[in-house]
Amino acid sequence: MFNLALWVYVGLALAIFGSLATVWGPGVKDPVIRTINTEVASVGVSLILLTYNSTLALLTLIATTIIVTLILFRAISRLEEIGADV
Amino acid sequence: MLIENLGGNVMGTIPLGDIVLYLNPLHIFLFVTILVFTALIAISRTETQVESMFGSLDENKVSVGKKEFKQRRFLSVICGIATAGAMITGDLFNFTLFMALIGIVNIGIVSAVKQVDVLNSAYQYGLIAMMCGLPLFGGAAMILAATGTLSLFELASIPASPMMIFGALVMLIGVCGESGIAPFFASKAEMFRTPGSPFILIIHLSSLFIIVRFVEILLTIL
Amino acid sequence: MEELYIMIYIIVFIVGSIAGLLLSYKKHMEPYIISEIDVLTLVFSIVGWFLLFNHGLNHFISSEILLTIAFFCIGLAIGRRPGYGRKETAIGILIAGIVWILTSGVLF
Amino acid sequence: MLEFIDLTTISIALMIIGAIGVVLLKKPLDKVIMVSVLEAGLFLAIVSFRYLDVAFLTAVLDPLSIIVFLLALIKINQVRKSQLNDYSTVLKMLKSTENSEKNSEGGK
Amino acid sequence: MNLMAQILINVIIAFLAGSLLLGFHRKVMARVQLRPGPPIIQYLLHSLKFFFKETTFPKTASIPFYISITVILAGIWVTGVIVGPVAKGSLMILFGIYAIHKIVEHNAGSSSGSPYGKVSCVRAVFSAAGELPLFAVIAVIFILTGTMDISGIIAYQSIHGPLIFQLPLAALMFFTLIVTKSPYSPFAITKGKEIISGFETEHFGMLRGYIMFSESIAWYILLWIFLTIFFGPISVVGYVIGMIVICIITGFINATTPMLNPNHSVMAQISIAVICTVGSIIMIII
Amino acid sequence: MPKIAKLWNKLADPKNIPRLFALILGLLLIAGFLIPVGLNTDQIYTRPAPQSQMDAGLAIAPYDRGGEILESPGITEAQYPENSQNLGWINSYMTPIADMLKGISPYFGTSICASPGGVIDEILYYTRGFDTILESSILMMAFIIASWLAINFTMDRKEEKGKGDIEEDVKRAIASSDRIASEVEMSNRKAREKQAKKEFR
Amino acid sequence: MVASIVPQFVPAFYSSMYTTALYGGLIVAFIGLIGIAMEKRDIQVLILTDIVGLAMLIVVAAVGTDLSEALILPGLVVELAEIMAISEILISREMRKKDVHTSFAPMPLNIDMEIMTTAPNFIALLLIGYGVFLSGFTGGAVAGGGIVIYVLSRKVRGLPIVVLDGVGAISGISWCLWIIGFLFFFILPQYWLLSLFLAALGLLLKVASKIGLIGILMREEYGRK
Repeated sequence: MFNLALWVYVGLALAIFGSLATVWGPGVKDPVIRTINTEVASVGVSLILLTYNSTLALLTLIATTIIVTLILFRAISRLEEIGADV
Repeated sequence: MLIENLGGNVMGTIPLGDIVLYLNPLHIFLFVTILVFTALIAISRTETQVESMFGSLDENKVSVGKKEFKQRRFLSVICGIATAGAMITGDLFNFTLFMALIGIVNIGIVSAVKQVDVLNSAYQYGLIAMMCGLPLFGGAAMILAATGTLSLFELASIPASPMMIFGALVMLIGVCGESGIAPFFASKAEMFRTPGSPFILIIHLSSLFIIVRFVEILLTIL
Repeated sequence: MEELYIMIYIIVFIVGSIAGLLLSYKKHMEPYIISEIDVLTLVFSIVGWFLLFNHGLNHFISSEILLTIAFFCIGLAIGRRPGYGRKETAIGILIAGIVWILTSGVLF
Repeated sequence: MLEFIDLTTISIALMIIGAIGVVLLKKPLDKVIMVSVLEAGLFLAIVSFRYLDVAFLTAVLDPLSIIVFLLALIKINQVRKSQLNDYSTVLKMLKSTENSEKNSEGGK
Repeated sequence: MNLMAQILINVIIAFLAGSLLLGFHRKVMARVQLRPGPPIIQYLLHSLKFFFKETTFPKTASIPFYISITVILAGIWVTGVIVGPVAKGSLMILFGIYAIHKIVEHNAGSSSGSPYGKVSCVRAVFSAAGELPLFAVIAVIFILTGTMDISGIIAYQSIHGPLIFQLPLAALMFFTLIVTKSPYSPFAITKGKEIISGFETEHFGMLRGYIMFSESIAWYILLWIFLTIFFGPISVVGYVIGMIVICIITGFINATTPMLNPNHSVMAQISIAVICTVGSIIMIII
Repeated sequence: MPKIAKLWNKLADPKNIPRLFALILGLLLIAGFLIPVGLNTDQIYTRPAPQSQMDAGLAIAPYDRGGEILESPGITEAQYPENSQNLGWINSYMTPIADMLKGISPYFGTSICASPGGVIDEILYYTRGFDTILESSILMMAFIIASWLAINFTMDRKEEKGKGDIEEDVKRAIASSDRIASEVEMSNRKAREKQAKKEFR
Repeated sequence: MVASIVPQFVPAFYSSMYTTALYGGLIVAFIGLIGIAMEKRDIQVLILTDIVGLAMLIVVAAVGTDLSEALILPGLVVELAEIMAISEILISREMRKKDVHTSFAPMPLNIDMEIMTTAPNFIALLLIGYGVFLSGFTGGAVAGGGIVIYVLSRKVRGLPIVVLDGVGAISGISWCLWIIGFLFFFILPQYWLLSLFLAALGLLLKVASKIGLIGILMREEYGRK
């Protein structure tokens, strides 16, 4: 039907691109931007899980990514409120 | 290598589905010791750190508050049980999970304290523990991919391939980081500057025992 | 069985040392002074080291008993107060060694 | 030409555009929009794999993540703005003493 | 012979011989530093003396642990004697015992509430790294001989000759460990004199007696293992000479070197361990 | 030598440890590119090729492992089948709702197999159940730690009782501003006195 | 048909993609780790460990068996829990460090979003219902997400401490349920169906209640005035 390998490659590319962007992307000095950039990598991983037919893991990943983001944002905003330099 | 060569003859197994726990003299020794320590922790009270102060005749007392005490004791007992489990497990992934549990509980034991330095090292150690997810689970997965099994009994009879060695090395790094041996000792050692001797004892005990056990596992699978 | 004898030797040696210590404290109450060779210690030392090295020479008494005596004597000589009993021990080892070399046939 | 426009190509294109957009755009709110493009791509991919239930859940959870992003961004923006505005010295001092009282209550 | 009797005899031998060796070690150090030094049996007399002294407990101590830790220490070293000279069992158990010894150092230091003990406790954690050479040594030996049992290693050596000729670097690594464990060693950061007696500072009377009792057994066992796994089957005389020689060497080293900073001590041991492990593995492969 | 000593001293700072660990781990992982890797195809718990079940139109793709509900066990290749007596039964089981869903559409395989029954549950609960015990314990411990910290420290529970927060805040602010004003005045006076002393000397 | 449903060996697709996927995972891990090694600020490192966790998922998933998926599922939830605990430690550390300057109460937020008033009830209900249907780790995560969004969007400031304790108790009891279920599997194999449900529901309740806890933590973060 369609090329499965292509999906894996796209997933890996997204994961690598996303992680690169998270580490060295533009403006990542700001933790908010960095956290949003992790989303790209996580979509890449989702794609890999999808291609490998690990759909349950995919579901869990999607659900947990949101919550992880929430936790990270909480930490970021709390720290900024405190005025901590970390 | 054969399992019999390492810790003495296998004395028995506890099958729980695919996860088979097994006992040999080494395991029994470690298992019993850790349980003795855990029992002692459960009944002991904490010490009070006393230091004299500069410039006066006063003394500075640091002790563990009651709420904190309960929380930390609970986590220490869990840590002891987890270590005891890690001593007798016969499954690679199970072992890494025990390690992860020990890691998070170790952080928890010191997270309840008030000293900023201790919290700082607990945080740094926590970062390592999180990163250790990759080498531990990833290493186990690599060994699984290379051999098709996670059971130590099966792994013992499979000759080592380069990929297995690599997976084991990655796991070794993970164990080193998680148990805080050199050169990663600082983050763990600084956590010990807080009162609550019985609780921080279990942190150290678990990491040392994990190393002993992991050396055995390493030699078994290679 | 060997371990039992080893234990006995060690215990005897320790008892000898303690006895030697007590003896020398009784003899020399003063702070440390360089003294001449003490004859009694010398005798013990020579007997002890001689028996230790050459217990095989005799065939009448079992070597374990001889060794026990030897260790007691050695302990008595070595276990003196700091500074005492060194020369005696050295002389004892020297004599016992010479006798051992001569009798054991290492040279010939 | 038209044979390229199938579900696969579109979803991959969406994801790649979304990814590049997320990374390159600097403003957080622009990023959030691109994240939704990215997730739309993922949604399409799941649909093209014919997992209806997963797609359904993704459809519910994606807006959720956008809500989370928006909430967090608004909050952080406010925090930053407030820090820029009213962190003049006196207010800071005010705040600090006030909080020291609070902390002494809550820290116990 | 009856097993219990054998264990008992071996424990007594280990205690007495260990005490004498420690006393001798101290004497050697004293002579190197041009002091007369105490008599050789001094260490033994000290340990015995402590059993008859009054025992007191600090008010701040963490009580069950403060007492039981000494008993545990004595217990593990009796186990060590059983596994080592009596049963010639698995090396892994012996190193498990070393791990617990570390724990005891750690907890004896922290359970008293004394700041000196606390510093010693933290340093015990630092120097847990010192156990790494141990594991490296046993791993290397295992790779070469394929067995962990001491009796198996002895059998291997009686066929292939002493291991020290095949694994000189591993022997060096183990010797570093012996230096580490010896009193007044440059690596003995847990018992440095700037923290009084380290973890033992607050243990008096009977408890101290137990600690000293166990320490002498520990020293004896350590030397025994070294001689056994690197010099093959040797006679009693061989053991005696070997132990005395090691005591003299470590005495020389300890008498002439200052104590290292904790970080440096740990990292120095690790560096030696890494170099020697890699070297030994290369030697085995070649 | 002094350089090494400095390096070693740096290792004693907890802040550097995660970075060092990451560096070492990263370098080791790069070594993974040098060794030959390959998947051993003789695995336990194998699964069919991706999308093959979907293409075949199975109702519970991609988790169809055979078997009928409460009649015959599904296929589960465990490591030690002799240790698990009821191997495969969970695999083939479905709840009534799931069974009903199965008839509706072939595209609900994931949710059908996630509800009690299905091969993942077989692995997670039965053959490797001990792992799951540990995982959920890790989860529990992590949350105990987090919630303890939150309750006792990072979360504020004092404020919840009072509804007139703003009024209280204003009062408190006024009071503290008074205090600060007086403090400022005090320090001003002190400074002036100092100045005066200096000048008069 | 039935015999061919599960292949004897790993299908060719997985084994041919293994090397690629593993290398991809290693690259992602490498990037993340080097990023951590170069990063100086603590919060940034925490974000980057997320990337390392994702790399772990790729490496494990690359094996391509049911077992590997079973290993991923709980790993995800554990990663989440650890991030939670560690971020909490970070916050408390900074609070203690800056003891003088900090307020316990987060700044109240003045939000008036349309979506926050209408959608959440429905979405949350949907998610919780679906999560209950799924059961297990996945269901727990999904239902937990529902609880989080519900609590977030509602104006529920001032939840009494009893509720937190209650949530803890629920999760503790459900943990016991799960353990009992697990023991039943081996002690009384004939009751496997019962134990299956015990295990599944226990896990569901546990994960969901724990994740719901996050919502309770967040409510004051994003709670409206």
